[in-house]
Order: sequence, then structure tokens, then C-alpha cells
Amino acid sequence: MSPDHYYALALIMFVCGVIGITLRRNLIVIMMSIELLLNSVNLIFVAASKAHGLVDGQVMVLFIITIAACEAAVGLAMVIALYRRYGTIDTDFYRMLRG
Amino acid sequence: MLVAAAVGFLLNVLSRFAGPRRPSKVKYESYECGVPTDVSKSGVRENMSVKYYVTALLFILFDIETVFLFLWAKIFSQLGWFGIVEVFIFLVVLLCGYVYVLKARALEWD
Amino acid sequence: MMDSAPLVFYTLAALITFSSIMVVAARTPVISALFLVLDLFLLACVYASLNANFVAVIQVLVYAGAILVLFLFVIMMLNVPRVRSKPRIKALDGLLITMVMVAFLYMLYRVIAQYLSPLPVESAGGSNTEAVGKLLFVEHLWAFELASFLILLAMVASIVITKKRAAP
Amino acid sequence: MGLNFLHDHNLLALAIVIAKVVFLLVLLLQIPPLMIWLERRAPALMQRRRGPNRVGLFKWRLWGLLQSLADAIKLIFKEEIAPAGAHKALFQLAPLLGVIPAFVIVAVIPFGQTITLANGMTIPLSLTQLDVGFLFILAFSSLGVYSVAVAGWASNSKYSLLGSLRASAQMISYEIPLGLSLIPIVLIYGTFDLNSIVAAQEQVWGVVKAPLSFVIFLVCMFAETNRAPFDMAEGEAELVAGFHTEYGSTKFAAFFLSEYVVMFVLSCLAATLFFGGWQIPFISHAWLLATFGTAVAALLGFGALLLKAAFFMWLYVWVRWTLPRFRYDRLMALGWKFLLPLGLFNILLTSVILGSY
Repeated sequence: MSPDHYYALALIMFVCGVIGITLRRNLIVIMMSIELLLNSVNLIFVAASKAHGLVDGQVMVLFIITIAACEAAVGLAMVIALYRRYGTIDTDFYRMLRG
Repeated sequence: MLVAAAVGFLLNVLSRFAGPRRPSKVKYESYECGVPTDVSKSGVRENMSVKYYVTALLFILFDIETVFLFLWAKIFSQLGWFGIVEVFIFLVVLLCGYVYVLKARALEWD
Repeated sequence: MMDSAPLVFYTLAALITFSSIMVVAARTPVISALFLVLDLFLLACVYASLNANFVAVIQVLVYAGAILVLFLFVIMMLNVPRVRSKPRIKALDGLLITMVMVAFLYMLYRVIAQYLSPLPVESAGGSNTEAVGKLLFVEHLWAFELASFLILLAMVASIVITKKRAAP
Repeated sequence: MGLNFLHDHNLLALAIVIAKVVFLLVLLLQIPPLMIWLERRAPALMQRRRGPNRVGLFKWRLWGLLQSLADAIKLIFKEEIAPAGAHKALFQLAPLLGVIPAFVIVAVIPFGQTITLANGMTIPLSLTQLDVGFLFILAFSSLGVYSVAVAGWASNSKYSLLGSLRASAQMISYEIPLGLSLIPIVLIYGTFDLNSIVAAQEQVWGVVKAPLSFVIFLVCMFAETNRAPFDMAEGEAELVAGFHTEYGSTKFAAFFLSEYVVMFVLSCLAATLFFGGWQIPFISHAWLLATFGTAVAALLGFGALLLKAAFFMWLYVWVRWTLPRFRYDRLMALGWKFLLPLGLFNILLTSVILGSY
């Protein structure tokens, strides 16, 4: 197995994530797509750390997971606040707000 | 050795398949889905308390902290006092957050 | 003797691809969330196959076991009526997707090229939990302490955001 | 952990693995019926009633032991009902989500000392030896939340949803102190591997070295499985039956199966981490090995572990019929405001004591 296989898999996930962010209009699904992006990066880190025999990549993954947790916490808090304020989490609605 | 490690993964796979097999096997013996009963279809899923969200939120943040502490505990003997001081600072920062949470009465269930 | 590693990898890769697509494609957010859980879990299996045991367990423990629970809670709380997704592709979106697709095709080409001249990366070595720990607590000391600040910030910020009683 | 198991060892090893898996599976499937029986006989004992004692085979009544079996058969032949408005697929999936992690986590429990065969081959009496050991258990038991949450959501019923939200909030709340209570163990023994932890407890049990941890662990153990006195989530008086209100037939049984299996695993974990696992108290392991050989010694160890686990299972039942139910806000307060600081304090205390030596 060459690391490129893993990178390709990561890229597939990344593509899915990007498509989700651009096409879906549900804020929560968009946030889940962001998680996909973060995970594809994680995969690259782990595969690269294995390929180069360095452990740094795995430490980075730990930090990325930390960041993902914080991002999810704050992001979902905002989603909840928005939902309470406007009663919807459809991005089209907020697009209209832009004026 | 390697055998033991390999066994680990094999078991993972095995019991993952063994787990679902049981209930589904039994499921075939039972009848098909019966008459649908009509139980409250009202919008119960709305107006949920935000408390549950706050609980889950604090859970993930403290979970991360636990993970870091596990890693620290594992190599504790090699780090010694250096590690203790390090983790102490880490915990003090987090305790600030904890105190804030308590002050904000985010953990009160009423 | 047959080498089982590629078999395992390709199985996992296929499943990951499938569930990633489902995360984006599923209509009900709960279903997407559950597929994301599956996705993360399979990724953990990939990590385990790369000898990154600690990361694999953490992935299941924190990502699948905690972060996605938060998502699920929010979905259950909000219970958004199903929005009919009309795919709308704007110019910028199209550009973005095209770029990613090009990168993807390039990558695919590289993989195929690699396949013709394989370059094995499986290095020896079992557990590396200790190595990860040492690196984290010695070299990445400041990042570690910063992480605590990050968690503190997230804690305070999200409580402030949810506490604010918005006007109807 | 190598994935290349196909060329590392021979068919015999594979056969042994399969044998172990089958054995454990059979063992685990015995737990729920036995526990349900115990749970009906024990309160009868405490309340001076008889409890189920009729069902038997031909003329042997076996203290009503077969009652559970009869119940199981009854459940199998019950009709499956999914409430209208339920999300069908998820409704079906939820019990499975509970059963799978419950079975997977058994894998890392060491049931006995390693057996050495005549040809020098060794058989560890746990299904797997991971360097991440009980972190693996924590990770998979945290996945159990999904079963509860999805069950409640898919049922489309007030009681189910409320029950599931309560239950899952409770489970995740108590996972934190559970994790924190295990950190001193890692501090003391320097490993996540359960086999090494058991081996290190030859002289002194873990409960002596980390008593505070044990107390926290015990409380969390009860809360994590949603058992009395923390079974708020299924308080009959207020929530009918909690998240599985709408479930019947084998799906209902599946929830119980996973609940009891998780209870069993946590009992084994408690015995392993704090009470020496398969070590028999006051009898040195080396002596056992020398006297009986590895196979018998391992069997004895297995028995010892089962006995210890059985004690905790008994404790579960005992406590259920002794303590009244907690109020929900008290429950959360106990977890977040008492056990969490206590766990952190425990960690600092342990590390400082260890550092001073």
C-alpha cells in the first residue's frame, strides 16, 4: 500500500464534504460536511505519519480533534441561537437576510 | 506477539458480525410488522430543553480533557514532576471554565 | 501467501466512500449523522490498520462517541421539517467543485501510477502510544497548553451564545 | 496491531480464536437470562416472597431458573409493532446499535492467565491484547448512547423521546467521571493493557492503591448502565418505560441483552482493575502454575474472575432493591458537581503522591 492510496481516500471524503457544503442547505448537514473535511485531513496526517515514520502527524490529529470538538460546540450553539431567533436553519433564508 | 495483535483485529471483525447475527436470526422467527398503533404524533420533538445541549457540549469538552489526561497518565513515569506541573496548568485553565459554567448556572436542572 | 492488507484497505475504503456520500446525500439529518458515525468508525479502523492505535481509539471515543452525540442532540432538539433540497449550483460553487474534481482526478492518476510501481510504506513497529505522548507533552508543550485555552474558550462562548434569550 | 493475520500464524491459531469467540458468545448469552432470574428471585428473597419458582423441566423445578427461558421464548414469538410515524429503518436499527458495542467490548477483558501448550504455543485468555486496553472499552461503551438516542427519536413518542434524552444525557454525563476515575489506575500501573494491570496486582489489589477511584467507578458503573438508583430514565411512574416504551418482541429483548452484557463487562472491568482480575487472593500465581500446570491454573483464574464479577452483578441487584431512585437534577448534580471535581482531585493527589516517591 502506498500512501497515495490513503491520500486518494482522503480526497474522496474531501470532495464529499465540499459538495455537501456547497449544495446542502441544512446548516447542520453543512456542519457535518465540515467534519468530513476535517477527517479527510486527519486521514492524510495519519497516513503520512506512517509513511514517513514520524509520530508528529498523530499528535496533530489529536489537536485537530480538539479543534473539531470546539468548532462543533460553538457552531452548533450558533445554529441553536439562529433557530431560536428565526425558526429555521435553511441557508437560503439567511442568504436572503444578506439583502 | 504479532499473533495476539492480529487476533485482536480478527476478533473485532468476528464479534462485530456475531453481535448482530443473534437478534436478526431471532427476528426472522417472529411475525412481520403488525398493525401500526397510533401513538401521539404531536410535535413532541420541538421545545426540547437546551439543557440537554449544554450537557452534551460540556461532555465533549471534558471528554477531550480526559483523553489528554490519559495520554499523560500513560507516560507519567517518564515525565515526573515536569508532567505534573504541565497538567496542573492545563487543569487550572479548565477549572476556570468549570467555575464559569457553575457561575452561569448552566448545570442547574429545574 | 496472501497479503490481507490491501483487501482490508479496499473494503474499508469502499465503505468509507459510500458512507461519506450518504452523509451528504441523505435527506434526513439523523440519517446523515448516523452515516457520519459509521464513517468515523471506519476511519478509526483505517487508523488501527496503520498502527495508530491511540488515535484510532480517540477517534471512536471523542469523535464518534461525543461530537456526533452533540450533533444528534441538536438534530433531535430542532427537528427541522424536511427541506426539499433543490440543488442550486452557483458560479462560485461550480468553480470550487470543478477544482476539487480536477485535484481528485490527478490524485487518481497518481494512485494508478503508483500501482504500476508500488512503493511499500509498511514500516515495522507496534504500538506508538508512548511516542505520541512523549511528543505531545515534551515538544508540543505549548500547543497542549493552548488546547486547554481553546477548550475554555469554546466552553464559555457556546454557553454565552445559547444563554442569550433572543427576541422572537 | 498487524492486519496481516493470514500469514502470521497457522490454522490452529485461527481455530483457537474462533473457539474463544464462540465460547464467549455462548457465555454472554447466558448472562441475561440468569440475571433476569436473579433479579426476580433476589427481591423475593428480600421481601420474603417466593418469586418465580414454577417453571421447570418435567418434574425438576430448578428454583424457577427456566422462567427466563420461557420468557425469552415468549418474547421471540411476540408480534413486532412499530408505532405509526416512527422512522422504520432507524426503529429497527436502534437495538442493534446497542448490541454490537456491548459484544465488542468483551474482547479486551482478560479472563485468565495465558495458557502454554505443549508445543510452546501460548494462548492468551483474552480475545485480544491491545496496548490501548480499556480505552477500547470506554470508546465502545460510549457508542452505546446512539442506541438509546436513536431508539427514542425513531419511536416518535413523547415518553420515548424524553426517556431517551434523559438516559443519553445521563450516560454521557457519567462517562466523564468514569474516564477520570480510571486515570489514577494508568498513573499507578503505567499501562492501558488489562493483562499487565492484572499481573501488577499480584501483591496488592488496585482498590487498596486507588480507593477513591474505585468509589467513583462504582457510582459511574451504576449510572452508565441506567440502573437503579440512577434509573431515572425509565422511571415507570413518570415515563412509562423510558426509551424502549414502544419496543416489543425481540427488539425489546435486544435492549435487555445489551444492558445486561454491558453490566457484565463493567463488572468484569471492576474486578479486573480493582480486585486483581483472575488472581486468586492469598494464593501466589507461581505456586498455582507449579502445582496444577497452566491449563488448570487458567481455569481457576477464570473461575475467580467470574466469582468477582458475579459479586458485582449481585451488587447491582442488591442496590436496586435497597436504594430509592434519585431525582434527575440531583443525579446530574452528583455527576457534574461532585464526582467530576472529586475525580480531578483524585488524579492530582495520585500524581503528587507518585511523584514524591
